[in-house]
Amino acid sequence: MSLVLVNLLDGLVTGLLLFMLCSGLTLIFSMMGVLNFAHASFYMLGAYFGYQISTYVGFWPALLIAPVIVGVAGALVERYGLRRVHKFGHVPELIFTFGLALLIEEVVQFFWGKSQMAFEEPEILKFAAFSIAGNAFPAYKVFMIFIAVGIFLVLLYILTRTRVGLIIQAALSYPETVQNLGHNVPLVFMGVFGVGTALAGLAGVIAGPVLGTFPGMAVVLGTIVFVTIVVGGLGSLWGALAASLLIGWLQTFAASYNVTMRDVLLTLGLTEPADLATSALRDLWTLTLPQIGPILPYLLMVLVLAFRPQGLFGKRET
Amino acid sequence: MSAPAAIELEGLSKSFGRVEIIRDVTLAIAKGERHAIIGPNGAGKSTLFNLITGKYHPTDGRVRLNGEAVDQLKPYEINRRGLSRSFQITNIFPRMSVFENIRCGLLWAMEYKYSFWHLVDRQPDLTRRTEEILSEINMSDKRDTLAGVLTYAEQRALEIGITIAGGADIIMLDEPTAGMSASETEYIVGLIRKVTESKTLVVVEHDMGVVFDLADRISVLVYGEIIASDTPENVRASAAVQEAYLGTALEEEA
Amino acid sequence: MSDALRPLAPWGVAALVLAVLPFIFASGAALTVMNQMAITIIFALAYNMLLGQGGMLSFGHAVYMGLGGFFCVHLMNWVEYDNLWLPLPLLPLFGGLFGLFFAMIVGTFSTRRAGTVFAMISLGVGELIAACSIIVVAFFGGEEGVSGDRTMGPTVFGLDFASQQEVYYLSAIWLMISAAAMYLYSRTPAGRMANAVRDNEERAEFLGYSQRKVRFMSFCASGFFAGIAGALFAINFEILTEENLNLATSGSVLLITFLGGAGFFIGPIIGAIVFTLLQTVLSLYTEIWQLYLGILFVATVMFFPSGLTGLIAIHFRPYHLGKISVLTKPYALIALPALGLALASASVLEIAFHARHAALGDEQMSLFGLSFNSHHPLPLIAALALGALCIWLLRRQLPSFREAWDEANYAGGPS
Amino acid sequence: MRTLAGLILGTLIALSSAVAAWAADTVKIAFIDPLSGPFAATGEQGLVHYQFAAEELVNKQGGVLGGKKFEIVPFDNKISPKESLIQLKVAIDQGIRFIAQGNSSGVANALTDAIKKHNRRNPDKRVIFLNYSAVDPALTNAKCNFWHFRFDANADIKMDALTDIIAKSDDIKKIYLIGQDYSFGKAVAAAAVKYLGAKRPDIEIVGNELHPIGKVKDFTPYARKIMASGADAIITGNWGSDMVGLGKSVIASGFKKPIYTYYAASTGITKTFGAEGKGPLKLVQEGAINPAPSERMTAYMKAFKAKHPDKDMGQPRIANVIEMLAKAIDKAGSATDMVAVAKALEGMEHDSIFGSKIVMRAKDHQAIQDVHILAHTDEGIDFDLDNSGFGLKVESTVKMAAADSETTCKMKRP
Repeated sequence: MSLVLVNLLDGLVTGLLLFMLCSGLTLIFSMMGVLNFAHASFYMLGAYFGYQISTYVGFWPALLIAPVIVGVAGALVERYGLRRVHKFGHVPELIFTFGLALLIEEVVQFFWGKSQMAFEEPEILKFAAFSIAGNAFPAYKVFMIFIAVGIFLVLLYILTRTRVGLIIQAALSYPETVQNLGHNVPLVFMGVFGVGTALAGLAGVIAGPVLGTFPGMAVVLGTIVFVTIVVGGLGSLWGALAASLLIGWLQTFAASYNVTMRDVLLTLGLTEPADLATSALRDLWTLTLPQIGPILPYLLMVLVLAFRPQGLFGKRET
Repeated sequence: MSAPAAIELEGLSKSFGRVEIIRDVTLAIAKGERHAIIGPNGAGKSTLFNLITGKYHPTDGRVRLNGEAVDQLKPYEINRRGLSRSFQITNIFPRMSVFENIRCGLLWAMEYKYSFWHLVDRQPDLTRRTEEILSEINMSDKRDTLAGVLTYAEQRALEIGITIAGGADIIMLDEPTAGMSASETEYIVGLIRKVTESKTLVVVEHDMGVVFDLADRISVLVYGEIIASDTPENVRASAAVQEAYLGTALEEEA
Repeated sequence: MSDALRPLAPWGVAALVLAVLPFIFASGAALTVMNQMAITIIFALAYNMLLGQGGMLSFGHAVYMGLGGFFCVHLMNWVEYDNLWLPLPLLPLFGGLFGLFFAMIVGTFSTRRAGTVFAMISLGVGELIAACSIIVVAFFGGEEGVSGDRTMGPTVFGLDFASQQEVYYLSAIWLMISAAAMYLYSRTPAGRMANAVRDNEERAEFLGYSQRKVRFMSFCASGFFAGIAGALFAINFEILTEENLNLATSGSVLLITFLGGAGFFIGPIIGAIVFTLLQTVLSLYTEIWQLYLGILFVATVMFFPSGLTGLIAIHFRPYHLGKISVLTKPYALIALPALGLALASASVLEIAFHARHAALGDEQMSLFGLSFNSHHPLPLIAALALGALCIWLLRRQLPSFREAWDEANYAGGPS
Repeated sequence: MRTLAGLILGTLIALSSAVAAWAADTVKIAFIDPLSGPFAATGEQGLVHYQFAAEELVNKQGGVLGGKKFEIVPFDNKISPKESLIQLKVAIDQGIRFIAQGNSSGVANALTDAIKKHNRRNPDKRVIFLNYSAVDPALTNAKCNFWHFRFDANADIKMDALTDIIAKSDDIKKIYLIGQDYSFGKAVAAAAVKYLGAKRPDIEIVGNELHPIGKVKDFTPYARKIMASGADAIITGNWGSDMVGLGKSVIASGFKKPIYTYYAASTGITKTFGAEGKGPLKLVQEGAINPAPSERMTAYMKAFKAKHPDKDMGQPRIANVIEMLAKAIDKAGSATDMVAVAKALEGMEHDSIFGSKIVMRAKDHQAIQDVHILAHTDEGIDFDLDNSGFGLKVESTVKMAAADSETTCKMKRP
């Protein structure tokens, strides 16, 4: 039972981290209609900038400065890249962000090389906050949870209680109308893109020390982020939250329990083939849940898209 | 009863969420009739169009084409039953040539369907028919121009060409003269008259001159309901129509 | 030449070039690169049936090529061990059929919509199959893949396909067949309607065509030709691995097609040739070739969305107007500074990279035949100065270039 | 200055046969490994060591065959089997007869298969495959061939040595096996089960699982399972970011007992673990560096560090490859008669610079040598890794590990 609790907490950390990326991505998608393939690359930039800055001035200033730099970089990409491609249509936009993702990975390797960076959590948080049945829960993860929840509350406040938030909400539903009202929609776009990428950057600084800071980190997370917002429903912040947590827990629990296909098949009344080593079905019989855990999100996405294209919480069809 | 009407609407309703856009519309349009639907902005004319052509499915009621219920069919299935439409916002294939645009309109009707064993350039009948329609809409000289770079009026003419190409018996045109100058409008109306000879025509139109010039009968749609459906003279004379809508429109025209 | 033969001329030239190439580039490596080019061309053409002609952006098309290839390696092994009678030249047909079969399964639910939904489903299916390749060892052979031997089948006209040359001609023949078939497909009602649905799916529906079925057909056809490419891969490399299925391969075919120009039939062909050369040659000269490739790709999307072929195609109008000569001088004037700028930018990148990553003490680097100390600021300053000079020269030439360009595209007499 | 025209010309040269043989006075060794992409760090490190070893151990000693120098020609295979095969063709076209590769058993499998076919189809242009790091046991068992030589201890041998040590430790009662889901990870797990069962049947294997390679973002759930199992030790074949992720999660969850690994060192990994890894982290590997086994090795290492302060000698066996190849060529009296060179390598005995005797076993072309258990520590380290102050120190040694082990190899000799 205690293991379930530990897994719930671990899954929460993973899910909230995902949400920090998804919130920005879904905002960008709902405003501009473009799925930013390079979103996880900004997350990676956040981790690398965070690492570099922390070697000069320490972790805490880096936590503030790195996301700002990433946000500015994101805003510039929107202003000088995406806006230019926008007029060609959605497919070229998607291709542009795809190319950008490739390019950012190369640029990161250009500056930092290919090895893993020794990016560490600050000393002050290097202790076990508590432990459950011998499982230490690092203080840093508690800190991650607080940051993620804090961001969610701030976003919620901005979107529902401030003028800017109302414009954004309006722009989500009626882009042309808002433009007619005299609001500078391109500026709002640039702002949203900047803030979205800054959020990704912040997630990068926070995740860098735990999940590793290396050139492949964007790819590892990138497609999962996509999957999450598609499953949650494109353009729905609540959907993004729900799907992030769902996928966080799905992956955590799938990795935690060694359910084997053999048990399942035997329960179903099938008999194990005698010549298992050479049987064509040998892979099916030896399959375990942790083995397929990381691909479950993709399966979930394909199913959702095939049967409920608007996603679990989405209102509009993509 | 005589032969079924070309289009028959029976108690047709459509709601989006809680908003009822079309309320209990009943209407019959006879074969060969030229019918116009008019009404103020937001009356639901385009929605009614989309209900008939299968883009939307009605919340309630029936649409019949030559007596056959079609309200649950997809647009392409309705098209295959002899109904063809144009759009309010120009709806052509911008990255294909004028010739190819028209040819796309012909393919299904000429029984090529999804064939991948016919080469379109090697079908003399297809080419001949395309050329005929091009000359019918006076665009033979623009044959190889990309549709996307035509002038607005030319695109509208092309759109009509695509719409009639398949030889459908029922032609529905959604504001064919919207945004045109007087001379362009005159030209397009002439064109419509020519190419829809002996066909059933349903047209949504803002321009009253066009409507009274073209239509045999007129239906007036206000807030999703048909308040009158009669000959142009009677509609013009109807007090209800005057009150609801026409008065202001006629004043504007004057 | 008579009018009836005119459309056949490019095909004749292509066949001739393909036949002659091995006599010019005879080494095993050159043949391997050319074989790879042929495979990439077929694959990119198949991909463009989706992207360019059907308006469907796929992030997982490697799956159909890979599955076709895997199936063919198994066929080769059956030929070798189980006495299956199958001459090697027919293998691509079976690879194609397997690709087609799988595309038909996935197509039933992925072609319902174009745009983002299609892109996401293709990504999901791609990741799924790539991940399965590690799990389902019986078919995919795990991470080391499945290998076979192409020479074990019955000989055809005395050929056993042990030599690269024989494989090259086999690939070349299948390249001609596939390219011709794909071209002809684009000229059939199904192919034409694929373009129509790409341009305006709603309009196509009101002309009697189901957009879903039109897309489904393009998707299946594309899967078939991708499978042929996979089979040729199997014949060439005699091994298939997870790499043939993963996102990187799917991404690079997108890159190739877009770079070449998705709007043109020959776009993917040009893209495949340029990309393969860049990949093999550039990586010989520089470690950061992928960076250049990334820059080139992003620049293409931003500035020349019609790709390399588009760049060539915009010269047709001046050519037909007989004014191509107007452009000769302006091109000559900007060629040198443009080349200088490209070299200067590359130099800046190379010097910075070397300064940052070279071993300590190894401060000498050579670039374009010059040898210098990368840690000294002078070379970097020199490169930057050259770049600045070239930009200045380019800016000076730009107005007159633009003028000449407008003039060359102006249908009337000299204005 | 090489302009665009030069580049095009270069292309043609690279593609044409003109390149076939440059200078016959060097013995060229093609180094086919990743020099770009995610695994480039490991590849570059290998390349640097190869170049250094060729220079230091052969060229400065007067070369082979009375003066011929070794030249290492790098080829970037982007860790892709397909690219490797293309680069193999390019190398063969350039007249190169020795192919060195190490990173990824998948690539090694593709190469050994291709080389076998190539040598059968082109008897006049045969090549030899010097595998310095790919440790999939199959390469010297079911898939062995006459042209392939492995200089690293394979996964089975390493496990044999490791379990020898574990068998002596009475504290260990429960062991958790975890690895990446592919042939190497599976080979490690299978070997562990086999040897533990034979040597210490009382040890309970409380976990034996595989996770998808390179796809796990967060290893915490695995760490929780390991904690819950009450394991006294972990054995893993993980490498790269999967190694770092697993190790860090396990240690963060409070695991204080040994973690036996194959590849948890260098290319940033040692630095990333730092002080946290001290204690639990152990490595099983050939080649002793701390304490230095000989004066010769100290000098060699110092020279290396002077030239490449940012690089590590992560794969000591590379020096053995170079020295043994040089000996074989001299013995065969030819650098072009591959059958003779291969025969000379077969059964060769060699005293490694790293202090071990090495025998290239004739029956399967597997090098038999000392295998060490190394501890990740900052005490008594003469040569650290990643310039982190931490390095690997020999904790225990198994002499000539698995010298009499079985092989399923049925070597066919020409």
